Amino acid sequence: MQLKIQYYALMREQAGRSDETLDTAAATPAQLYQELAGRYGFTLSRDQLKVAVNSEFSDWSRPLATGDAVVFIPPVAGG
Amino acid sequence: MQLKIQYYALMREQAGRSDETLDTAAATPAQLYQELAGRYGFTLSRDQLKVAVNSEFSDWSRPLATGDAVVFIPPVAGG
Amino acid sequence: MQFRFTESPIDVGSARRELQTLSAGGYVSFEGWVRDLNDGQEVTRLEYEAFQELAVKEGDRIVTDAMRRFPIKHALCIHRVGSLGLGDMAVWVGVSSAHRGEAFDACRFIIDEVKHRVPIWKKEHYRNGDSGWVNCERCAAAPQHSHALHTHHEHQPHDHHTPEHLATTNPK
Amino acid sequence: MQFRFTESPIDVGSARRELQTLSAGGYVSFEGWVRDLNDGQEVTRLEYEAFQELAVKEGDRIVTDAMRRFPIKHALCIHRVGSLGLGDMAVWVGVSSAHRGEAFDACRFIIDEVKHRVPIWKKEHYRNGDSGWVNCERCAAAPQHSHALHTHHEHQPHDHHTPEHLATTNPK
Repeated sequence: MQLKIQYYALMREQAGRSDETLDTAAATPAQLYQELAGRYGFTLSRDQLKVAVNSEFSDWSRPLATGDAVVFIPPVAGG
Repeated sequence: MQLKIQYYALMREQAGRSDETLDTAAATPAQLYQELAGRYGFTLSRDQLKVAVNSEFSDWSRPLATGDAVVFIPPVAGG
Repeated sequence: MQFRFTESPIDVGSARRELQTLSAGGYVSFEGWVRDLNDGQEVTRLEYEAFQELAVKEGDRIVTDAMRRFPIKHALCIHRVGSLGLGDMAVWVGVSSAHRGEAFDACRFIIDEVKHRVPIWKKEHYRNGDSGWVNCERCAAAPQHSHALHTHHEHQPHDHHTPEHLATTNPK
Repeated sequence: MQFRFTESPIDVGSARRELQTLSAGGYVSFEGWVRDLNDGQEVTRLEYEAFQELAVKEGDRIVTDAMRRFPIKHALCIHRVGSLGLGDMAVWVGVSSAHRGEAFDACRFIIDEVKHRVPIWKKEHYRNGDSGWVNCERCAAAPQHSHALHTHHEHQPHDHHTPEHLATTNPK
């Protein structure tokens, strides 16, 4: 399954990229995060993040479909 | 005793003047207001007003001295 | 002077610059605008007048009090006097502080106290040709009901101005 | 759109004009300024970035929510992204309403929610050469203490975004 991932802020720096298109067997955002955290050594634990799929906040257990765009959201700090 | 009186807002309109210098026997702002209310028919009762003497808020029973400047202060409406 | 009057339109850009400091992370401002309806009456214009000598002292006391109550950096209030049309700005309050909560609290405190305590009056002119001094006309219409009407007014006796104030300001 | 991003300085004059209406008697604005000190560290500049596609939706939901909760006339929030220096304005919120109380409440509600919910991040650069993503670096330094550190963060799970949101926005 092909997914599009975008990275922001600390996670962009730790991944060394802003986005990528990935072939993965991860069925949910939770599984995808586990896979990517292993690859990039993300220091933020999953309970510190939110996740968005196709530009809307999502559940970690939502089933992913090919073509979905996934964004992990570190603690925000606007204003 | 000579006092200087200034009038504002509704009281200016009812007195028909902005200020005047008055010879009076009134010993306190309370007595002065009674005298002027009789002369000009002020519609505001004394408990709706504050009074200032020499540009500071004052007690109604403060003794007045010649040359004092007295201002009666109708309900305010700034902003 | 942290409280001022102006007879021309309030220059917000220049007033705001007086509050800027690199240690401030938040800025809150309030503007009072002349609106077209008050108490169900269609307003066409307003006239503001003030007992300026006392008003600037009382306004300064309010801002000084706000700076003592809230950990803010700067605060300023400018009130316009004269004839104002619909949409015109009658009053501006600005506050800067390290954190935003205090700026909100202080700004609200200042405008509440200014409306309550500072000797400024406004006369509304209505579309039907009538006019009236706000907070005064109903007193005038029915002075015998003044106590009942008082709940509708912002004018209340104050403990702030007991005679100890006079001790320092009265040369007598 | 009641929530917008800009890469250039926020034009307050033009934003404020969008809120003007003759039925509004009060206007409250908040500005967030880059200050020289945060958590005891001397800041020299900031970089803001946002997940804009989601951020504008979430920002719009906040302003819409404010208009539902408070009887206000208009509200708008503009957030800057990119590199900012000391004293620069990072965010602006403006609210107009008939009476001032609601404008204060709504303005504060909007900035609180924006800081809490909208996917925007800032990296602080310090005089000593260090830099860090605000609310992230301490998590990163000691992820095993993340629960204890959470009390220090503004980032909390939200009930706002349960899957019913997705039903309308996800074409799947």
